[in-house]
Order: sequence, then structure tokens, then C-alpha cells
Amino acid sequence: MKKVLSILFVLTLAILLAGCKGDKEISGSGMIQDVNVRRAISMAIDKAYYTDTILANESYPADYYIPYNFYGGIGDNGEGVDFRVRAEQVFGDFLPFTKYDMPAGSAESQSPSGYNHYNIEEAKQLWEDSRKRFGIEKDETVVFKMLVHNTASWTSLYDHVKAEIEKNLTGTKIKIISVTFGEKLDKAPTGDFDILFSGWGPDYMDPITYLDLFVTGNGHNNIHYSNPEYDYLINQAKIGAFQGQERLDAYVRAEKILLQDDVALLPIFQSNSVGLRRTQLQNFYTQSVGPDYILKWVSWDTTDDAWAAKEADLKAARIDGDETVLKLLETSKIPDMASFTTTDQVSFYNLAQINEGLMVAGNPQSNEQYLPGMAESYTVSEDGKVYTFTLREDQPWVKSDGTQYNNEVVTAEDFVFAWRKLADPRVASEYSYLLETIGVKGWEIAYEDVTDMTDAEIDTELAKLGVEATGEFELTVTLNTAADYFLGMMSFPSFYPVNEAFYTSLGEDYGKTLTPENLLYNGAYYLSNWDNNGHTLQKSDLYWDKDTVSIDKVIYELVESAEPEVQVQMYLDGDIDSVILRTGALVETYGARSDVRTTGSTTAWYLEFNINNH
Amino acid sequence: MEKLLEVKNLNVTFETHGGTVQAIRDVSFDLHRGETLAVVGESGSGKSVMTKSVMRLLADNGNIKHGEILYHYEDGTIVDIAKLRDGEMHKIRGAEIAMVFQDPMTSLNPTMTIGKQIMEPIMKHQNLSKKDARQKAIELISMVKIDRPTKRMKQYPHEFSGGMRQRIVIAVALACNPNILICDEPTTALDVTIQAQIIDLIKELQQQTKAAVIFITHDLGVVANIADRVAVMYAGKICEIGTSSDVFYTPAHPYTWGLLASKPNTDNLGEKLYSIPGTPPNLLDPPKGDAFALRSNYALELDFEEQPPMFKISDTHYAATWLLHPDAPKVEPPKVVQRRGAKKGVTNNG
Amino acid sequence: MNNMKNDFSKIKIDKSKLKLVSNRIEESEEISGVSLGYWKDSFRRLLHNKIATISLILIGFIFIFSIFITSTTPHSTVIEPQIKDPDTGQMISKKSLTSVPPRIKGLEWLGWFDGRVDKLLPKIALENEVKYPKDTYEIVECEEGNTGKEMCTIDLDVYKQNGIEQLYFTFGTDQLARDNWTRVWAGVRNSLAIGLLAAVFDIVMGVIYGSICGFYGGTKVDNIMMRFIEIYGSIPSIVLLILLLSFMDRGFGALIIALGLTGWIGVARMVRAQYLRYREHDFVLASRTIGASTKRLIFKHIFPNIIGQIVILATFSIPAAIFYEASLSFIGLGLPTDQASLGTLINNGITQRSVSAYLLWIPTIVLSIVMLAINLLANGLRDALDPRLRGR
Amino acid sequence: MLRYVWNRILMIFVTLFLILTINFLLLYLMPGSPFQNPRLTPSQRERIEDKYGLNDPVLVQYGRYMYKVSKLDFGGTIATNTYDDIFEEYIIDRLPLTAKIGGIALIIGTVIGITFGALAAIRRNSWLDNSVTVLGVIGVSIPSFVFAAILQEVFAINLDWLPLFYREANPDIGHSLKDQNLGMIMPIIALSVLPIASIMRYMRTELVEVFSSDYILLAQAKGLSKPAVIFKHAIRNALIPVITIIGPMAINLIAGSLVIERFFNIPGLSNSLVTFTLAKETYATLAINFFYSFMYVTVILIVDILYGVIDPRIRLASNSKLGLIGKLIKSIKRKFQSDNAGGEVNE
Repeated sequence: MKKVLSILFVLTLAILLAGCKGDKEISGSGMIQDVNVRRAISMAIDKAYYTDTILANESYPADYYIPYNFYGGIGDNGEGVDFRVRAEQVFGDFLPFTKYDMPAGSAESQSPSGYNHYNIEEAKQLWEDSRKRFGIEKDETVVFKMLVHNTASWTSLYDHVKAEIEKNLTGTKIKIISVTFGEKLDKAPTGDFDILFSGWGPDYMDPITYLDLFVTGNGHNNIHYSNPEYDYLINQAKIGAFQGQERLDAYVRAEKILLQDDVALLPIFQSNSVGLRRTQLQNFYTQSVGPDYILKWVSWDTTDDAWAAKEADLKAARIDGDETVLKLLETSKIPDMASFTTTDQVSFYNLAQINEGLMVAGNPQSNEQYLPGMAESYTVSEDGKVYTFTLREDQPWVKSDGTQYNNEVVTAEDFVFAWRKLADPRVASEYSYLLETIGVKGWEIAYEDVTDMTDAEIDTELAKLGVEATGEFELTVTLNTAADYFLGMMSFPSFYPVNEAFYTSLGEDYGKTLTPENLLYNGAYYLSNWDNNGHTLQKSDLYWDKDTVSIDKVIYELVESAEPEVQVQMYLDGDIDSVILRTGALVETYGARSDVRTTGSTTAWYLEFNINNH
Repeated sequence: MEKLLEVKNLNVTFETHGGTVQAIRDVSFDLHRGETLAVVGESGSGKSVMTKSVMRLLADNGNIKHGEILYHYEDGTIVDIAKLRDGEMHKIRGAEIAMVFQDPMTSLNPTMTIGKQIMEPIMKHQNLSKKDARQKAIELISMVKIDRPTKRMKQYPHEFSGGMRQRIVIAVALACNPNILICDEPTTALDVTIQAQIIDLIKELQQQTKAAVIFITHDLGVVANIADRVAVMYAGKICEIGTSSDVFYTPAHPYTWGLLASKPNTDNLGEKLYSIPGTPPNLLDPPKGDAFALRSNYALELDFEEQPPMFKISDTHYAATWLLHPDAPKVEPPKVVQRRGAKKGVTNNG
Repeated sequence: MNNMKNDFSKIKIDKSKLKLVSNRIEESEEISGVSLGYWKDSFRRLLHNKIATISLILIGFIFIFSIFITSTTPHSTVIEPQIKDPDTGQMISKKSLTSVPPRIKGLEWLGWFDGRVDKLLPKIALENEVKYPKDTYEIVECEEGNTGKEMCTIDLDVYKQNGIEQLYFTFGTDQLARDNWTRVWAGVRNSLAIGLLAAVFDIVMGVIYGSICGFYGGTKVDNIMMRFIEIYGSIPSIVLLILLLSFMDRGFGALIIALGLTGWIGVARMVRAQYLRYREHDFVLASRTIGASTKRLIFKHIFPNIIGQIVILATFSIPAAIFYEASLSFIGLGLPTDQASLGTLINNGITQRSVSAYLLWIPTIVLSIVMLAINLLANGLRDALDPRLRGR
Repeated sequence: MLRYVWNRILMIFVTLFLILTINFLLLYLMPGSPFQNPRLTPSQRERIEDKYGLNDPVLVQYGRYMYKVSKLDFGGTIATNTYDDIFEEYIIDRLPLTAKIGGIALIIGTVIGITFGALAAIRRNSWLDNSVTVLGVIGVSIPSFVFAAILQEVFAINLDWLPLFYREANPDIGHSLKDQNLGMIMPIIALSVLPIASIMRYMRTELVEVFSSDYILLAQAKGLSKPAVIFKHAIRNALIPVITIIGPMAINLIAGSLVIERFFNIPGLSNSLVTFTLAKETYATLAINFFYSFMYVTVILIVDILYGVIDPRIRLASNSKLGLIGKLIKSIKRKFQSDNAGGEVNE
């Protein structure tokens, strides 16, 4: 028996040894402080391989932080200017930019614009020099800790980054610390990492939504990046010191400081997606900011030519008599539908269909970012700090059966009530920071410690918020600073109106999910059915712009954790009308079909270097 | 006396990982109505295998290689149990031949009431209604001297003591008045006081039912008490068979001598007890000659080469040892055995 | 029998041999007393079980082979192979090595390891001769697809398409251009190591806990300890796992401890039951009467009797741990993907199954073989170590 | 008997209380916050956590929670506005389906497992026995998600006989009741593989052991036919140990298999358990945990009682683990025995 045990023991030991053989390992947290080390790492990663071969979904390999197709500031002719185009004009030493017509995988797709371009030779040189400078012995391996979240779809990226760095920079090891998304958020502020994987999608149409993160002391600045010049540029832009072109150029400079001078970030790619979508769907385009689609503008091409031979039966299913139906897939549940507390993309998306703010996102076919929604018209004061909105007088509040609620229509008071809820420290809305972002007068109340205040005192404070009903249908908003993106933000769900009487009748249950009765609707659609299998949006006949709305019924089927292949199969079976091809394998299989659509996005994915590592 | 069972040249083997074990080698004997045949021998000598072959209850890997087991029905028909089909065998088991097992703690089904277990063979073999079978079972319980039989019917084995369980097993065995009762070491697992009670019970019931009893034991004391005839088994063979007095007072086989000498009794009081040296042979590869020769103090050279045949000593007494050959050297059995024989007043006729 | 007569004339024997000889007891002891030790006997019986023997050899082979393979190809489990083109001396681009199907020299005729895949493409895609050069595929069939386009199934030689005809990847490569062969073996090694170590952890914890419970069986100590087990056992193991993983860096060590922490209860229960059984046995009472210490009683008297049971349980808990790890990988809580395990490989294979089916089937088959072998060995061990079956 | 059950039920309450306490502490110790929005700055998060009392001392939180539980309010989700009372709105809602799928899988597993296990034991070493052994080993050797993948590939994608995954009947989306029932087939098959394999193996082993016992020999010696021996004597005795594994298996199946739930989109509990735990939704996790533990202890009680029904030896047996209760039962048992002891002969 002893023999058997000892054999087992030796074998186990053997495996362990085989598993973790290797050189002396030293922590890389000191080295990561060095800008050249960071630059070496930045140049060592073949981003195009990831976007073109692994994802194969026409995402752009990025050497930049602020994405393409993101319009910021005002150009010379008064219109929005693509940030990257301007960046090229300012720092003209970039490669020529060809954007959409560049074929995936071609030489041109190798990061046309940006800093620290993929260059193995230079990376190796920088790394060897740094090793010498730090006095690293030949047999020593430098270990960098990379903190990531364990979402299945990202593991390829982590493995790729790890492989690239370890291959190109000899004597390095990337230790992947894979935690859940929630844990990552907790772990990141502790600074126990060398490299952190992050992504950021814009909240509003201004580059500041990206750049603000790395201002000294920002809550999201996990790497404790601090550069006085950078801070100066951003803070000045925030208070409106720069206007128009000047402001855009300030941002371009700030990005260059962040990426080129300090190498605080290692951009990986700007994500796009390739999907299958019925060719007959029209105006089904994603927006760069805010909810993915605005269903209000979507329609079926009902002409017979549009339905190819084999999809004729689909037409019968989608256009049944007078009713047109759209079927879509939802992969995660809606967590909360109270517009002033919710935080989640799915919730925002659905709120954008069933409720409407002062502004509404424009038809993607046109060039308009936003159009008047609940506000019929507005005026701006000369200094750009006071907005006066004139509301529509005929938009009823709709119940989940499609009828009007208590004969009530949307009034200015509904907006005031909602905004005060957003700012109310007792509600503690996670999205109250948006009030600061747009710079509403008196936003500070949202962050105040109110434990010692009475309810009445808080209410008095809230009344000082810069939003006022100056008439039944007139809303006045007073801002601290003038911001270009203010109007665009008015289409964001956090600023949607809420009917006070209805809210009071429900209390905490307002916006509770799975119960369409706990919401009032003023948008193009209302929720007619909502359970664990999904939900149905029904066209609202009481909507002011109902003639624009083309699709009568939108059915969302909820399939949590559906495998990418299963999702595609659902599309092929005719269960849904649009699907995203989530793996390179799927893109390769289905990418050449005629119903393939590429959708851009302005989400940037990057690695952060822990500069202020102790 | 009416012959009930005739076993002729029975050979039983077991297939094991190690090879074929020859558990029973060329065994022959017969059994008459009303008599008690005791089979004695060390553990592993094949006693139990022999009786299980008679019941055809061998384990899956055991089979009757050749030989006959002839059962004589009361109407005179004779069947060969060794070749009987399963269906016919079911009719013999329990009804004609019944069996009592060694360990009463395990031989009753723990999840079935006592009554049901007794009624089972009655209903199977005697076509009685449930009510009559119940009545019969109650009678049987009182017959094996357990009181309050009606109440006992509803109880489970675990509520009974070992002795009581063995009584129940006997009641089950006797339920259909079998002609042959095989008792496979029925008292080994019991206390001494209860042993006596059980043996008395078997004796008493045998007199009542006139059944023939095959009584397997390694306890010679029990044998003297109960047996009409005794068969001594060693290494899968019967080495000596005869009436009780034949075997006890004029044993002829050296193994029987050893057995008798190693048993304490009034004859060898105060002496150092004899013990047979060595261990029984491995039946995977049984020795060529007399299996006992290796351990015997009286071994002849021939014993290692030739199997001794069954020598007839008297009409009732047979033994398989070359010592009985007229040309063999005369040997003296151990003193204890001699003294025993002298007590009886008969000398060993060697 | 009655008709037997002592007809001595018929018995033909060498009468000279009818003489007394001294007994040969030593010989009798020798012949009949081929007594084997428990382990020897068990081992002998195990070897008699053909299936178990084959399994044992197979596991041993896989084990040694996996260690050998992974230790001779350094880092290949993490980094894709860097291969120089023998003709040009240039590095072959990573892209040419991505998702290459299996190909084995000499086995191409089998149809499985020939480096070719069937692909369904729209006919127009074939017009792109840069991606699909004419000589790299054969058209199997073309038909009208459901979008009204003509779709063709082609039999594509990926090695030729990628210009790496001189190379052979036994199990192909994955979507990150990593060699599947080394990854599968690394997966086998890691999975086996996880299974073994988790089993060791189970056994150590379980035996210690179970022994204490069993030895103090029926007393307050036992009572409290069993209560604890009951409560501990009723907490879903997945919650314990998540909790534990949230305190530790995800990886090999954490996983083993996590698996071990949830698996020892069965062992502890069994050990306790066995102790209670043996505690009352005469030999334990006997050694108690001669004043054996508690420690001695546990380790010298009782423990050897239950070790067979423990070995069986341990053998069964190895596949259980491998199985569990695989399931955890499926829900994203297993090993990080850069450390391959059979679970992570299969999980990756599931996402790639439409294009690279081999990435799913190869690790699945390997896992099934390993699990089958261990289970069959465990079955064999159970039979071999069963004292009731001794000598059969 | 009644008293025994009553005592056991009391004990269950004590156990459940301890389980809840330990679980609460464990989850409290787990790092992280239910508020996981990346856009939250630490100070904002602290403010929200304060609102929900998550930064109170552990004892205060524990007391508050226990007070709520004592009123049978298990709390709801914190970060999402979906469930006020997770037990009422979630568990009760989801249980019937998982119980149905798990129950059918268990029944299939038990019936097939016992039948084939018994057949294998009866026809030992036949081709049937060998194939049962091999299938049994294969059944426990291949992970369930591989089975699920194979089933989906073959029956849903290639043959198109069955729906890809489970969908509730919903005329609004266009799924009929037939779709719903067809959708249950694959998960049931995938779920029942493990019970079939393990029950089959277990049944075979137990029956083989029973066959070698003396009372089977006695039953044969009574002249009972083979079927009578098997059905009247062997099966019942072999079933006793089989029940011990069916009990925990039933919990696992009814609780649902995580992997199968994910694969076939079954709105079950175990998937949510993982989701809630990872999201640090403490109350929701605790409620499901509590529910599992409740099932666990109840099923064990049922198994014990069932045990008594099948095995008369344990009908009133004491449980040494139970201490005080054990003593009580022992005394009851003694009383019971002395009632019958009157006529016992001096044995």
C-alpha cells in the first residue's frame, strides 16, 4: 500500500512540476511605470489578427481611443466633424484613412489612424533596452498581471493578447486574472493589477464622454493617471472655455497626450458587428449613441419583389393582413424599467421605444442626430445656458391596454417630477451623474449627504434644480455651462417624463419588470405583454407621430444564454428577423450570404496600464 | 428400508479466476427413509457444496460435471435431479427436499413477515387457500415451539432472536412435509444451550414426520447425538462412511482418527489434545493420490500416487484408505481412538 | 455402494509401495498454503479482469504521454507554434495557421485526417480567387439557397489554401492558431491532475473527518460533526464554489481546493460508517483490552481494513472531479482558457462547431475515453478489492 | 412513528436556521456589490449601498434579514426592480417546470435504470449484462453538455424533428403547446442519462449481492420459481439501498441541472442561483439556497420514512446521529419490544 501511495504521490508531483516549470519570475508592476515598457507592449500586439481572423466582423483594429464615426464639436461649417478625421488634420502624420471601404484583412485595415502602431522590431528593441535599464537577468521572467472579466466571448482576446506579448517580448509572462464582471469592478479600484481590460461606449455625442474618464480623480480612473496638461484641456473644455473647432482640437491634443506621450492606454479595437438581417427590413440601423435601434423608423419593404421565392412564407408571417410584425431576440432580461433609476442597456433600449423625451433620435436615413419629440420646439438663450421647451399638448399617457390614463396628457410637470427623482439623493439613482454631465444648475444635491436633513428640507433643495415648469406645456432648463451635446442628451431615457399621480399610486413598484401595468407610455409603442418568455411592443394609436410608425407589433423572444450558433439557427428557422454573428466561425460560414449586414458601433475596447502602481 | 436418495459418482466444479476448483470429487452415497445421515469434515471439505448440489442451488459458477442424483418418489418413480429441468426442480424443492441453513440471522428475508415466509411454500406446493395456508403456518409455528403464533405471523425477522429464527427456518422447511430435510450446520451460529434445543427439535420433528435428514456439521458431538449414519468428507471426497458406531468406535481412515483424536471428551481428559497438522489441499489442483496423505502420520508411499478405492469393511462401513489393503502394513490408530474402540468392546479389524 | 465388493485382485497396484513413509506436512503447507497478501491478491484479481487491465494500461499511457508531450513542447499550450517555412526560411504568418483541420501524414486516405473540410458557400464567394484559389477545392454540389442565392458545398483543402502543404497538424489548430495536439494533451494532463489532486484532497479531508467522527461515534463530538456535515452538504456546491473562487485568483489551485471542498463529504460519511462497523469488531476490542492507544487503534487496526473502500471511492471521485471541472468550464467558472483542460477545450469547441467540428469532437472523444478508462478501472478495483470475492 | 417524524421536523427547522445563518455569513463575506454598473463611481455606489443598508454592521443586517424571514419574507432583488419577494414571484413560478422536467427524467431514469439493472443482474454475464455495464459506464463518463450538444446537433439542426430548445407555449410569439411539449424532450433525455446510468449500475450491484444472500437461497429451497424469487424476495431488498441514491438524485434533478438549463433555455432555478450569486444578489441567492436546503432535508426525511415502509428493520430504528431524539426512539422501541418479550423462550 505504501508503494501505491508513494507512486501516486510521485506522479502527482510530476504533473505539478510539468505544469509549472520555468524561470525565476519577478513582478512587472515596477516596470509598467516606465513609458517605454508600456510602449513596447503596445507595439507588440497584432490587433488586426484579432479583428480580421478571430472576430472577422469588420471591427477596426484600433491604435486610437476615440472611435471612428464619432462626431464631436462643431466643424467650420457648423456641422459635426468626425473626431478621427480632425485628428488626422491636426496630426497629419497618420496613414491615409479610408474608413468603410477598406476591405477587412487588407494592409489598409492595419490601423490607419493612431499611435504606437504594431511594430514587432521596435517593440523588441524597446523591451530589450528596458530590460537592461531595469537590470533584469536573462533567466528572469517578468510577470504582468492582467485583470479581465470572464465573459466567454472575450477569452479569445485575452489569450491572443497574452500570446502576442509573450511571443514578441521575450521573457514576459501575462498572468490572466479572470473574475466576473462585478468582481472586476470591485477589484479595479484596489489597483492590484498591471494591465486592465476595459471598454467604454459613449453616453452622449461629445468626445468628453471618453476623455473624462482619465482626468485626475475621476471615479473611473482606476489607473490613477494624472497629467496636468491633460486635466487642463479637459476641464477647460468642460466649462466651455473652448468653443467649436477649438474644442475639438483640444480633445485631439488630449488624446495624443494619453496615448502617445504617456501611453496610459493600449487601444485594441473598435467593435463592429456582422449580422444576418432580413433584406426587406428598412431603416434598421444602429445609432452610435444611445439605444441600438429606434423602432419608430423601422419598416418592412412590403413589395413583392422584396420577398425572394423562398421567403414568401415569411412574408405571410410578418405581414399578416393589416398587421406588420417584427420578431427579435433578446438575450438578457430587462432589470428595471423606472427611467430615473435604471442603468442597463436593455432597459434604456426598451424605454426608448415606449417612452419619449424632449428630443427623439433622428431617422438614420437622414443626417439629423435628433428631432423634437415631446418638445414641439425650443429656444436657447444667447449664452446657451437657458433652454425653453414648448411641449406638445396632445400626447396622452397610455396604459398597457392601449387606452388613455385618466385623461392625462404629458405636461411640463411630468418632466420636472422625473428630473427631481433623478436628482433625489433618497432615490440614489446611479445615473444621476448625467445631471452633472449636462451641467444642470443645482445638480450638487444629487451627491449631498442628506442623512441629517428632513424630507421637507430635501424637497426644498430639489426645488432649486435648474428645471422648471414655466407653464403647463413650457419647460425651462437652466444650465451652468453651455454644452453642444445637451439637446442630444434629451433623448436619453434618464430624462424622460414620469406621471406623478401614477407614480404615487404605485410607489416603489413603479417600473417593476414583468408587469406592463406598472408603467405609463408616451412613446411610439406600449408594452402589451411581458413575461419570462419575452415581451411584445404594440404600436400606440395615441402616439402623436403614429403615422410615421410602420410596424404594428414587435415581439421579443427572451432566450438567455443562447449559444451563438443557436441564435443563428433561430434566424434560419424564421423565429427572428435579425441576428448577430458572434464568432469568427459563424462569420466565416454565413458571411457571404446576401442578407449579411455590418453594423458599426462607437464602443472602444482597450487595455489600461496601471501607471500609479504602488 | 426404503431408499430415498442415491448419489452416484457426483463431481462438482467451480470456475474461478484461479481456474477450475474440483469441489466434489466422485462422491457416492445413499439415503433411506427416516434415517439421519451426518456429514462431517473440516470447512471447505465440500459438505455444503454436496447438499447444495442435491438441491441444485449451486452458485452461478458451479456446475455438476457428471454423476447422478437419483430421487425416489413415493410412487416409485425415480428422477435424476442432476438433469432435471428448472420447472420440475421447483416441484421437488420445498415439497420433497427441504433445507435449513447455517445462519438464521441471514436466511430469512428481512422485508417479509414471518407468516408470509412460512405460507409461501405451503401455497406453492399444496394448493391451499390463503386462509388454510395461514392456519397451517400457525400450526407450524407452534410446532416449532414458538408461542403466540398468531401474533408472530405478523412480525418481521429482526424482531426474533437467533434461536427463534432458526425455528422459523425449520418450520419453513417442514411446511410441506418433505421426505428429505437437509440441515446445513443449523446450529453453528447459535449459543450452546440453543444448539441443544434446536437439535432436539429436529430429532423430535423427524420422528413425527418420518423424514430422512442429512445433517451437515463439523461438530462430532452433535453427530453422536443425532446421526444414524456418518459420512466423513475430506477434500471433496467421502473418505469414510458407516453407522455412527462404525465411525465412532471402529474408524478406519487416518483422517477420521485425527478428527476423533482432536475432539475433547472423557477419553482424553487431561491429555494434550491432538491436532491434525497442516492444512487441507488446494482443490484447484487436488493431489494425485490420497488427499489426506500429506498430513497423515500413516501415509503409505502408494498414497501419493494412487487414489484409494472405497474399501468395504462391513455391510454398513466403508473407507477409502490403502491401509485397508490386505498387503498394507498394520498400523495402530492413535491411543485415544483405541481406547474409544475398547470401550465399545470391539477391536479395530484393520 | 452396497454392490461394492472388496475385490482386491482387480486393484492393480505396486504392492511394494504399500509401506509407511513419514508425513510431508511441510509439503502440504507449501502446496495448499499459497496464501497471497491482500494487495497482492487484489492486484492479481485486477489483472485477471481484462477490461480493467486495459484501462489501467491506457490511463498510465495517456498520463505519461501527456506529461511527455507537454514537457517537450514548451509554452506551446499558450503560444501558437512559430513555424518557419522550410523553403523560404520566412516565418509562416499566424493567419495561415488559424483553424487548420487535422492532417496526419499517411492517413489522408481515411477521409478524416486529410486536412480537408466541407464548406457551404455562396457561389459568388468562389469568384474571389484570392481567398479560394481554384485548385484548392472541389465543388461537391450546388443548389438554390433560401435567400435565393446559389449555395455551393465545396471540399476545401485548407492546407493548400493557406499555402502550408508541407505541414501536418495532427489534431489541427484552433481559432487562435494554437496547436490542438499539444493543447489536447495539456488538457488531459491538467484534467487528470485536477482529478487526482481533488481526489487526494477529498480523501485526506474525508478520512481525517470521518475517522474522528467514526471513532467517537455516537458521542457528542460525532453528533456535532455530523450535524455540520449535514448543513454543509445542503449548501449547493456551486455557491460554495463561487464564494471560494471570489476569494482566490481563478486558476489551478483555486479550482482544486474548490472541488475538494465540495467532494469530501461522501468520503467522510463512508469512513465514519466503516469505522462504526469495525469499532465493535473483536479484533479492535482485543487490541483495546491490551491497551492499544487511540492513535494506534485508528491507524494500525481500523484504517487498513477500510483502505480498500477508500481506494475505490478515490478512483470514482477522479472522473467526478474531471466531469465537474468540465461543467464549470462550460459556465465560465473553470480554468482560464490559456490553461487548457478538457473542459475548456470542449467548451471552445462548442463555439466553433460549425466551422471546426474537430475542435469539439477530438477533446470530447479523448475525455470520454479517459473517463471510460478510469470508470472501468474503478469498477475493476471495486471487484478486486472486495474481500468477499477473494480467492475467486 | 409520529413522534419520530415530529422530532425530525423540529430538527429540520433547527438545521434550516443554521443553514440560513451560515449562508448569510458566507455571502456577506463574499466581496463585491450588487451594483455593478461600470459607470458608477465608488462614491456613488457607496451612496446606493447605504440606501439599501448594505454598509451596516453585519449583525444589524443579519438581524434585519432574520426578522423578515421570520415573517416569511425572503426579500427580493436589490439591483434590479423585478422581484419584491423572490420566493413568491420567482421560485414558486419556476418550480413547476423544473419539477416537471426533472420529475419525468427521474421517473424515466428510475424505471429504465431499475428494469435494466435488474435484468442485467438476473442474466449475469450475458450480452445484456455486458451492454448494461458498458452503457452504464458510458452514461456516467460523458458530460451532460456533450450529450446536449449531440442531441441538439442531431435532432434539432440536422433532422429538424425537435425544437432547438424549450419555449413556453405562447400564442403571442407563435409557440404552441405542442412546441412546448416537444421542447421538453431533449432536456429530459439529456437529464435522464445520468440517473439511468447510475441507477442501472447500482441496481445491478445490489441485486447481485442480494442474490448471493442466504434468504434468496432459502426462497429457492422453498421451491419458488425464479420470477417469484426475484419479485417477491430480491427486488424489494435490492431497492432499499437504491432509494438512498434516488433521494439526492431527485433533489438534483428537480433543482435542475445548470448545464442542461443553460443549453435548453429552461427557466430553472440553478441557472438563476449562479446568476444571482455572481451578481451578489444576496437575498435572492439566500432564498434559493434556503429552498434547496429545505428540499434537501425534506427529501432526506421522506427517504428515511420511505425506508421504513420498505425496510421493516428501520421502521422504528433509532438514529444515533439524533442524540436526544435517538434516545427517545430507543426508549419507544424498547417499550415496543418488551410488549412482545413476554412469551420469549429463554434464548
